Amino acid sequence: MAQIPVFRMRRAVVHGLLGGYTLIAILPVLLIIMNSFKDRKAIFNHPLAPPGPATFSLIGYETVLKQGDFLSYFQNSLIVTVGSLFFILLFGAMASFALTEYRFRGNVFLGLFLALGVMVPIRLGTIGILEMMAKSGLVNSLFALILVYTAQGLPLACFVLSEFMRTVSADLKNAGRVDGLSEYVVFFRLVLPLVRPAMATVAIFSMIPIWNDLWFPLILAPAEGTKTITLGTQVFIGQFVTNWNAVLAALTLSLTPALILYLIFSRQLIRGLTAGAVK
Amino acid sequence: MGSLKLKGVRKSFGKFEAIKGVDLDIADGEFVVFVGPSGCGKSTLLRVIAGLEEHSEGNVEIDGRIVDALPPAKRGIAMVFQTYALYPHLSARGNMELALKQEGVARSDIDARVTEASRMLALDQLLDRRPAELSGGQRQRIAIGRAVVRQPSLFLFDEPLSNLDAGLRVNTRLEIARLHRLLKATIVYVTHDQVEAMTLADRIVVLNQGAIEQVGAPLELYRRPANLFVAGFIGSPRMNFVQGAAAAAYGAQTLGVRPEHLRLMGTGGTWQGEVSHVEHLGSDTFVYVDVPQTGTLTVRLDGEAVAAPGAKVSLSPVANQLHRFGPDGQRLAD
Amino acid sequence: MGSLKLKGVRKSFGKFEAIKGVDLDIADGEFVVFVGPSGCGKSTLLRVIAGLEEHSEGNVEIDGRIVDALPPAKRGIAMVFQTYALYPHLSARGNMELALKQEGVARSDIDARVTEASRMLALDQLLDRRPAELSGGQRQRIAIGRAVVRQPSLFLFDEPLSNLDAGLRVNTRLEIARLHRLLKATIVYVTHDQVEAMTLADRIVVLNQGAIEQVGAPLELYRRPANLFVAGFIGSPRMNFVQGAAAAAYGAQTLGVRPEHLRLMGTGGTWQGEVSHVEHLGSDTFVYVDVPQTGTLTVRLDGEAVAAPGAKVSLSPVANQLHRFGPDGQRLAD
Amino acid sequence: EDVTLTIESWRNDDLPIWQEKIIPAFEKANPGIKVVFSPTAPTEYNAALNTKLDAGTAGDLITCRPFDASLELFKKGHLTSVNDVAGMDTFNAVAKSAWSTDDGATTFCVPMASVIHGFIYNKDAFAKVGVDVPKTEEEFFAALEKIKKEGSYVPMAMGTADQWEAATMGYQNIGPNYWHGEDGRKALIAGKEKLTDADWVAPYQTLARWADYLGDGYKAQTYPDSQNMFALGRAAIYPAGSWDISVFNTQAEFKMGAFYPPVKKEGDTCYISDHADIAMGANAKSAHPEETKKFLAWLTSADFADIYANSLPGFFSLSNHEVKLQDPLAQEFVNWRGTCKTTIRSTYQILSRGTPNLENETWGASANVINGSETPEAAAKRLQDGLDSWYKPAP
Amino acid sequence: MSEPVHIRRPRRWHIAVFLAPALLVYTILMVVPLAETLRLSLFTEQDQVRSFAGLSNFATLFGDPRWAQAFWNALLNNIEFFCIHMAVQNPVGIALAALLSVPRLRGRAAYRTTIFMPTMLSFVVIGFIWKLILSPLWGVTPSIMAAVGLKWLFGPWLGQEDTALIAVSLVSVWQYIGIPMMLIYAALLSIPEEIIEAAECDGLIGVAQFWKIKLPLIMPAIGLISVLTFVANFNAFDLIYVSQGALAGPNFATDILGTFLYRTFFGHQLQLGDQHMGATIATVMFLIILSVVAFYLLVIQRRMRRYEF
Ligand SMILES: Nc1ncnc2c1ncn2[C@@H]1O[C@H](COP(=O)(O)OP(=O)(O)OP(=O)(O)O)[C@@H](O)[C@H]1O
Ligand SMILES: Nc1ncnc2c1ncn2[C@@H]1O[C@H](COP(=O)(O)OP(=O)(O)OP(=O)(O)O)[C@@H](O)[C@H]1O
Ligand SMILES: [Mg+2]
Ligand SMILES: [Mg+2]
Repeated sequence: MAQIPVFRMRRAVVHGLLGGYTLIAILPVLLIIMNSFKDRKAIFNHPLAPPGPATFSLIGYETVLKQGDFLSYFQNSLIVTVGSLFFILLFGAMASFALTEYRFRGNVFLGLFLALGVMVPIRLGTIGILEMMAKSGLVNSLFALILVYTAQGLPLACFVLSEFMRTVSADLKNAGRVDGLSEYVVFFRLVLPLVRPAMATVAIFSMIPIWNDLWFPLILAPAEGTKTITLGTQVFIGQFVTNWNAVLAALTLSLTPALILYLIFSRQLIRGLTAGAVK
Repeated sequence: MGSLKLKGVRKSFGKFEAIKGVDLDIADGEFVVFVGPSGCGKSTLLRVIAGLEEHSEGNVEIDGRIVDALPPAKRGIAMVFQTYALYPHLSARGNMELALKQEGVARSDIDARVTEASRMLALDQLLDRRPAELSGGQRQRIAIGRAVVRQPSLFLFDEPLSNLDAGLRVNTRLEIARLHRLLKATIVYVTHDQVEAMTLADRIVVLNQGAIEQVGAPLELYRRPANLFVAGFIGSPRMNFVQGAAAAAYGAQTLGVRPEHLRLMGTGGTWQGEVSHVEHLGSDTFVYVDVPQTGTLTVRLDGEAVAAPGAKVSLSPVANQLHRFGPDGQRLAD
Repeated sequence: MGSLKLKGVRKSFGKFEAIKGVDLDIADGEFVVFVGPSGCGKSTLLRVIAGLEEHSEGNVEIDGRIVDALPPAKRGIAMVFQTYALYPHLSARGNMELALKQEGVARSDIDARVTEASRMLALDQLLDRRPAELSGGQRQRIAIGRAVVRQPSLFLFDEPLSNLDAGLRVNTRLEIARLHRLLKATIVYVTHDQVEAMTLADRIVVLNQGAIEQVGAPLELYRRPANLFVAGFIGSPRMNFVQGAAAAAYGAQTLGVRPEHLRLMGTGGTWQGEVSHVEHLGSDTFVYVDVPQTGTLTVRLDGEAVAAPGAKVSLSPVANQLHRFGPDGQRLAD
Repeated sequence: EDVTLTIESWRNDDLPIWQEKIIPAFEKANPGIKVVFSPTAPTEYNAALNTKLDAGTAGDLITCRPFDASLELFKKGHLTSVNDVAGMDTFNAVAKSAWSTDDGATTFCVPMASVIHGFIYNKDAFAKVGVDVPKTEEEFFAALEKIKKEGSYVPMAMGTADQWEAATMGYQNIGPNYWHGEDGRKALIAGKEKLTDADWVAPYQTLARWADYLGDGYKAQTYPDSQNMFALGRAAIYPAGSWDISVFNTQAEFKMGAFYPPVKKEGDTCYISDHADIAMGANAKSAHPEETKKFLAWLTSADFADIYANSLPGFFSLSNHEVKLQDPLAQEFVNWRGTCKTTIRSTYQILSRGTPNLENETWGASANVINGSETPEAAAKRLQDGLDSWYKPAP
Repeated sequence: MSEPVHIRRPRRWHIAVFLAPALLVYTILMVVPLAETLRLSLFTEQDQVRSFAGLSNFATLFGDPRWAQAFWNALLNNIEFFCIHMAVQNPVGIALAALLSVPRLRGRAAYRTTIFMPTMLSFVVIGFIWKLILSPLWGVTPSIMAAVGLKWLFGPWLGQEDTALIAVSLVSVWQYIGIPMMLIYAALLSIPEEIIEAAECDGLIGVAQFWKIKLPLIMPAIGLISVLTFVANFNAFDLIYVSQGALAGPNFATDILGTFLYRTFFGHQLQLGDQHMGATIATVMFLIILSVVAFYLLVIQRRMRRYEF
């Protein structure tokens, strides 16, 4: 049987609209990546043309890679991001479990207290944080960054995770309790595995500001050995501001890892977001 | 081991009192079924026994020990939930083993117990599957297996069959009955299914609005319901209630007659009426008869009885199967 | 208006064929019930009729018009979903009116239809409440009302009562029967409840694995099931199947006897066995008898029959109520 | 064991030069001391540095912005006095003034370089269009007009998007000719002249006329855009800071020349902005004060002056060592020191101490005037009002 | 029968154990430093001596015409910034989500992934990319617009006072649209299929279905997104800082509270940082955000109907 024509028409329109916006979303990024492989003249004279044999050039990448240790920057970023995410997820999940699972005095207050964190930019507390880190000798260590990002990420993580924690079947937890499992075992062995998709969601939302942050790496860990990739890129952009080959190459180098990480997480993200929906 | 005693147990949710003072003694090895309309507090009471809900007043005693302050894990009970509540990320075996591992039971012992339980419940083929890969009936059996391996003195079941389809329900029901015979454990079982309650229970506890209406053996409740509520609740189709003159004739405020205890005849019966609707089930026929001044009476006839809507009929109750209730709704002495 | 014809309808989900060629004629005003085990394709077929699912082959004809390419709204149907699917943000009235408004029906006409439907379903008091403020049974009535106001030629019901509790279920069932008599509309009704199917249907369609096993009036299916599948599916408790020598004695591969058609006697019956389990329902007693070489046979006895596990008993089938099936599982001529 | 000194700087552009030339030279002369150049993007520098100093985690050596930003650091005790650093006598008082207390008694940073403003032009373009290097304002605008008419070049490469470009390359570049360099600047500080005086409004009026000769969409044109525009040979004239020289040297494929800001009338004295821009001080909390001092002392040496000026053409040494510049364009800029009177940017000393900040306000005013969103008179009045609101010149 | 006895339950230490790590890290590293900073709004500094000033900093902020003018300008711009997000980001995000949730859509994952991508990029990159793209010099936008015959519409948007804020807001919208899209998409998916099918049967399809059925049902999600957008917008700073500089040009046309605060707190170029006034602005911002969030939580969210499906 033929498809119902109304459906077919509708779908064509839908694809048209979605495709259109997808172009808007992706074109600027493609433009940067594309031009980073062209020579200087071509970048300026034919910005919209893809690199051809005549215009292909890797000079930008040569310039950039010669200057800094991108690999080590990338590694630092990775350690900081993954480390912070680990603590955000662990601590956030524990706290939101306590807040949603148990009724106790101060429960509501603590929930609100945690929410305050999203209302003031944490940057303002920099001096206090830096003094604290200096006192504990953590300056220029990736651990300092991990701590700060953990604190910064917790409010949102608790907020989102609480929503998901509520959806874990009470019977399931009770079954565990009746089975003789302690609260810790219930949390770690039963609840945590079940909110994994939600954790992925929180991971993505928390990852963005961490990976892209410039300020705290600059203040807390600017040393060459602890420099993150965003900070590294920023230095390049400053340094080669007129050398567009280098700038475009640096931009491309810095956005690719973020995109790769995102692609890895995105499947989980969708599952997390829609976990409640598709049972 | 396995006796249970409730003393003046009350439970409030905020202002709302869900359990209004329940006293109950359950002997070791007994199979007790809680029935009652939806929202009457069956689950709440079961959860109080399990320790999942803190009761507001009274005591729960298991094996002669007051367990009010003990967390569920320490009460020596096992519970099977209506939703199965299997751990979705663990295999059937993992589900059964988790509690034992956590208790630190020796590996060999764990294996022995799981093997024993899975033999008993015919789960051998399923042990490595995850819950998502199992049918409803299989899941239910795993849930029971998970309870069994812990060798508790007291089993709590909360409507374990309500999610199953008709065929499975019958099978699993028989399996639970067999299990009870085999393990000789005490079982408290919540259901709202007539057939389950009647066929499984040693004693049935009828709850209504948080209080016990009657406790007794199934046939005792069927034969001598203590009040209108129990009379209406036990038995399917529901008991017919006749009031007014017709009841007064028998010296009662309300007269109860079960559909299976009404005889249908052409003329000369106690009540005259007109057939309003007939339902043929093959094995039975339900005839709905409109009796003026009395209302619609349901008559259950065996097999494929012939009765057409509109026909004038006469009805008689079977003599010694009448239930008489006083103005307070309580049963009158026979 | 209201006739429905399915011609060679097939529906695949990817590789899996959910409907494997269904031909069916439903006359105007008929009440047809689809039954079958879970996953047999009942809902899928209903959804194909509604146009919610595109079928892969064949034609659907409503009122003699092929509607394959029409969207659901244009097919002149109304559907009542298992989950009610009420619009949670609209009042009961809003739920009923929405489709009419969308069609551009005049205000006065809308009011008239809603008033009429709510009178019929006794919804007057509920019109301004939202679904969340209604009980399950009330919600179901609103869902039916929403279908009724559209005055469709064809009603589709997908297990409308499966979410209700026992008491409500009986009432709503009676209401649907009344509705059918009143509106004289064509109804296609999906259920897996025996009682609903038997009591409501003009004709029952038994589906199995995407294909029709048998179509017929309820009592016809009960009396003369066309094959083993239908025999086992219609009737509760399930029909007993006897194979081997016992069946051969009747010239059949398999012999089917319904539990209500077995007579229990001390000695001298056709089969000898031992009572393994007895279930007392009050109104009935189910006796499970282990017969060597044949398996367990279920016997349904009226009232409170006395039978103790372990007793040696003898069983005889009622003579003209035997069902004989050949090696292919098909019914043998009587 | 080696001591490691860290330098805080906003000059991330200079990273390779420090790493490849300056630091090796120092380390060779001073074994046992290692130096790390750790620059921050200019936009973040002040905020990051202040935070780190407050928390005590800043590097040993601090690159000093001129005037108040550094003075404040000294007042807070973050910087130490460099009066006792060997070789400070190679700088004259003017050079030191940008990093000394108001009374001139204490200097807290060792001056490194100054930058000079002027115009760089595309010699090929001038030849093609047939214009000569303008000496007076009239000639300047005539040349612009001619280039515009001819059509193959954008007359002047400058944008207002970044604001500071308009103020620094525009207002501060041509202004000294109107307010007579140091005379005007000092009079302003003393309160004897006002920004609303004709001499101070005039540069804005001239600036407003530039709008006609800038590229399409100059309002969204950023500083790198302007650099690229000129370097790619699309523009004829580039209002420059001398630091641009090194960029253009590597990128431009045409011959370049430079001229100082044209004067009003033939024969007028010309003034140029020779602005003390960069210096280096010692973090008071440094763990290695000795080594830090050593490094500062080295900054006063002829060696350093030579390396720095030649590896960063356009940054001119403030010391009195003779430095031979290899870059002809840079040499051209330096030569103006002989022809014209020099001054520093008018807003830097004292006048940007309060809120509103005159320097920041000047950025906005310059951009607005070119964009046409504010008249020169209104802009000047706004600046003077702002200044009056907090600045009371010493009587 | 013996009287019932009352037995106390043991303390639930595990609650504290679950909460402790998060509360400790959060309090020590976030709440304390921030409170410390906000406290500065009550102090002032003269010649390196800090002294208590009561509310005088607030008096300055609102009373001194220069401060007040800058503050109101930033606040109004911020409101405009927020309004543009509400008017563009959220409707378009909702529309995209609605399109994505069309049943049996091919390539759904690819669309979703791609549209979310800009959200993953850093401000530095985004600011730079869009400056390049909108730059009249590089000419990408003019040539694209010329291709569709709209060249005459092109202008140096980021540099004109009347367009700069809109342009920057739209770039921000471009960056963040993935978030409302994803959240609404999830909300739409959680509407039971059968309600949608009931609507199909009732003749509500396409746009009518969206307006009359889906939209009312996802209202809570929209409310949540609005609040999140508000909080994010009133904390925003980076994008404008990167693309328009600390002075948020042209002529402060793109100055929002975040940039105003940053400039004041940390200083800029020759302007010295003023922690006390900065803290004052931060406190005012905090109060604005807090009051809106509280209003949402206490008034709007409570009135909003949530539907259990
Ligand atoms: N956590 C709770 N908060 C408030 N009221 C509750 C809570 N749990 C149960 N109730 C109320 O207590 C009463 C008893 O609930 P319970 O779950 O025990 O009923 P039930 O007999 O198990 O019903 P069902 O047969 O529907 O499962 C109900 O009226 C219910 O609304
Ligand atoms: N969208 C789908 N994609 C793939 N398979 C499907 C889909 N919908 C249904 N099926 C399969 O088609 C078969 C028939 O499903 P259907 O829902 O019609 O069963 P049913 O008879 O209504 O069962 P139940 O009584 O459980 O409602 C099932 O095996 C089901 O798994
Ligand atoms: Mg219950
Ligand atoms: Mg179905």
